[in-house]
Amino acid sequence: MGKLTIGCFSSLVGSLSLDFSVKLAEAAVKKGHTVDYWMSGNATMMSKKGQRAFKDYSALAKTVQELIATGKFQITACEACAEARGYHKEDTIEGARRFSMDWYLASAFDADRVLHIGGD
Amino acid sequence: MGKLTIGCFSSLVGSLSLDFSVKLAEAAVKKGHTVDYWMSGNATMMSKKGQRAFKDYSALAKTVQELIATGKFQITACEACAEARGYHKEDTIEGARRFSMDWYLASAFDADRVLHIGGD
Amino acid sequence: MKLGVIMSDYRTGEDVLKRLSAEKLGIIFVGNGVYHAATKEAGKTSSILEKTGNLYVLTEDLESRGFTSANLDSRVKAVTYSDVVDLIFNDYEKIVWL
Amino acid sequence: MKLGVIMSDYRTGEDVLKRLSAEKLGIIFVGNGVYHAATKEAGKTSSILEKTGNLYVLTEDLESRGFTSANLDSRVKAVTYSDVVDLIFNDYEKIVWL
Amino acid sequence: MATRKLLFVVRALPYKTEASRLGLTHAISSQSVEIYLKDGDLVEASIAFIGDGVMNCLKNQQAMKHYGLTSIEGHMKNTLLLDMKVMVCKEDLDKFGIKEDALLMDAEDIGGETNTQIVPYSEIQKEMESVDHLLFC
Amino acid sequence: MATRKLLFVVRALPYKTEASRLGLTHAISSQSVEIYLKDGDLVEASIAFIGDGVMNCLKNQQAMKHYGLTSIEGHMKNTLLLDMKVMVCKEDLDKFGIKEDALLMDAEDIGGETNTQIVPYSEIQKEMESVDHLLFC
Repeated sequence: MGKLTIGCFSSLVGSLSLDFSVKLAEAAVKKGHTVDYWMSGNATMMSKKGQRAFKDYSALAKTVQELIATGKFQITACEACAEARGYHKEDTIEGARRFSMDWYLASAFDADRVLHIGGD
Repeated sequence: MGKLTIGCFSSLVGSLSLDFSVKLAEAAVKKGHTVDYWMSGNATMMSKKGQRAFKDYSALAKTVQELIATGKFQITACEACAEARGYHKEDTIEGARRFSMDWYLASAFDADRVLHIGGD
Repeated sequence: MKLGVIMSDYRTGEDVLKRLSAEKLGIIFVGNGVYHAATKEAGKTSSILEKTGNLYVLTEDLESRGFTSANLDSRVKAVTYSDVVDLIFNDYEKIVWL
Repeated sequence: MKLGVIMSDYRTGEDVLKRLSAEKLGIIFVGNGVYHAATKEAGKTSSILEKTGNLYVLTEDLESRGFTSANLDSRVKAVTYSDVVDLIFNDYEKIVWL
Repeated sequence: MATRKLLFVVRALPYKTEASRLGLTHAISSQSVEIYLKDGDLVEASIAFIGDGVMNCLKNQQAMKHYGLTSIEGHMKNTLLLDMKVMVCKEDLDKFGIKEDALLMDAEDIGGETNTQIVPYSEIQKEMESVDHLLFC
Repeated sequence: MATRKLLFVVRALPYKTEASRLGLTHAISSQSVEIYLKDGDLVEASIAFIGDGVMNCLKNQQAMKHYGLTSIEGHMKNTLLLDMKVMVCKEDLDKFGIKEDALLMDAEDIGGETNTQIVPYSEIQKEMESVDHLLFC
């Protein structure tokens, strides 16, 4: 079993890139791999507590919570990116953490694979 | 003097499309025009209270507040788009309102010009 | 119609822009659209510059990207936000963002 | 190197992809990248399909856009999220998102 | 008493951004705009799909099945149900080799009476000229 | 004791998205990554600009003056100050007709000793092969 580090940087709520990365993480965890997930840039939108599930938007919060519960999935938001968007510590979904960018690079250190979704 | 309705739909915090639309509104108001500004999709990020100003991010909140104070600028966020992102009524910056999408189309009714920044 | 197109990108939108037709057409390059006005590829200028004689570029966006008016194609006029407001209200009836 | 490219877009990234070279190269079409695998323009298939023999498309994204495997170019193999995980861990050492 | 006409021109591929989805939902909201206007005043929205935007019109989009997400097709159906004018550019369909039977052409199954219109670009151009405002997405 | 090498490959134009900005700031954060690692373990990041990405390297970017926004140039300077390897693809510069004097080539004014390297694509390809992970942005 391996470790996959995913960095999602600028995917939109409303696009399916963020969905892709979460579903990929889910599939990897199901197979017994561990996944570190880094939210940076606009992807920190996923860390915001209290997102209402509409059918017109993908609702990823539930999947993320279930993944956290497996113990094989760590999710961390870039603290500065979150603050810049007005997401403070108390706004963060349960189980998600906030660190500076070096957390992501440290996670890459012992990752078997890194998927950096850097632009779109 | 005319009325300009701007609809900003999916611009990113961190891109300069949102900045463009706010600076254009500012220039229009300075010339005596009135501006209605509609935030939809990811542009509702601009309506979030408590955004911390970093030099790496454009900080538009101050400009928006000054524009509201002129009385020639109305700014409204799409309520569903905001809720989907976890921005509730109490999260909204002062002076900004929240309505359903028909507000935007009603604003277009008596606008002299409409600038719809619909995709990027 | 008098149509003002605000061109905000460099790699997309060209196919749509090329087909637009208007009695009077103006193109205002903003954001990453400024590359159409300030760069060449393999010695060739952007074919968009042949679409109309009314070409403008937003100075603020040009300079933010490290260009000056010295880099501009001679057919393109540098304008400010204030000028863009006037173009929108005085020169064009409909405005499109690409 | 063994390089897996996840191609997520239809209108950008092709210039970068074309120059990548690898001992073993695989391309997985996801998101709007699936149009490379499922459509033609003016009768021509995407030239990306000639880049390698290891071509995959994510079934979920193909079907979300109204296509089925009947629309697929015969060179492209439909895979699931679970298959993509295996491709990432077993077939390629480095993974790139375009 | 006046009517203002808006044309939403969808040029973006579906799903990667919200552009086409939001274009359609905003066009649909023209149906409830009277609450803000004087009696007899109206906003009329029509929709044209051009370029890559024609991909939004394919039927059998399985976004709900795979992502729990309303498909663009679903929104398009609603526009037809509300008798909005929906045009798709013929030349672009031809370019992609898309035949009419691959497109969402009607909303009959939910009681709609209006059909999608496949039209040459020149008709979309005429529509652009006739409306008051253009909203490209 | 091990070193893991990451290569950030910047292919996006600056400003429209945060891709290049975040690529650079994340690369820079490799300098403080040891706090998470065992003694002697290291993460080494290098940066290559290819395709449209070379536009990030132009000097005299006035984003701060016009938008109150740190320029990409400023971040690039920081990478040079920290002695990170910064490569720019020569063929792409040639394609756009960009000469060396238009580029941010050093961070001497803030005490940096490393220079930007203009290299053929083949060298960037070699770097891609030699590192542990590739991060395209």
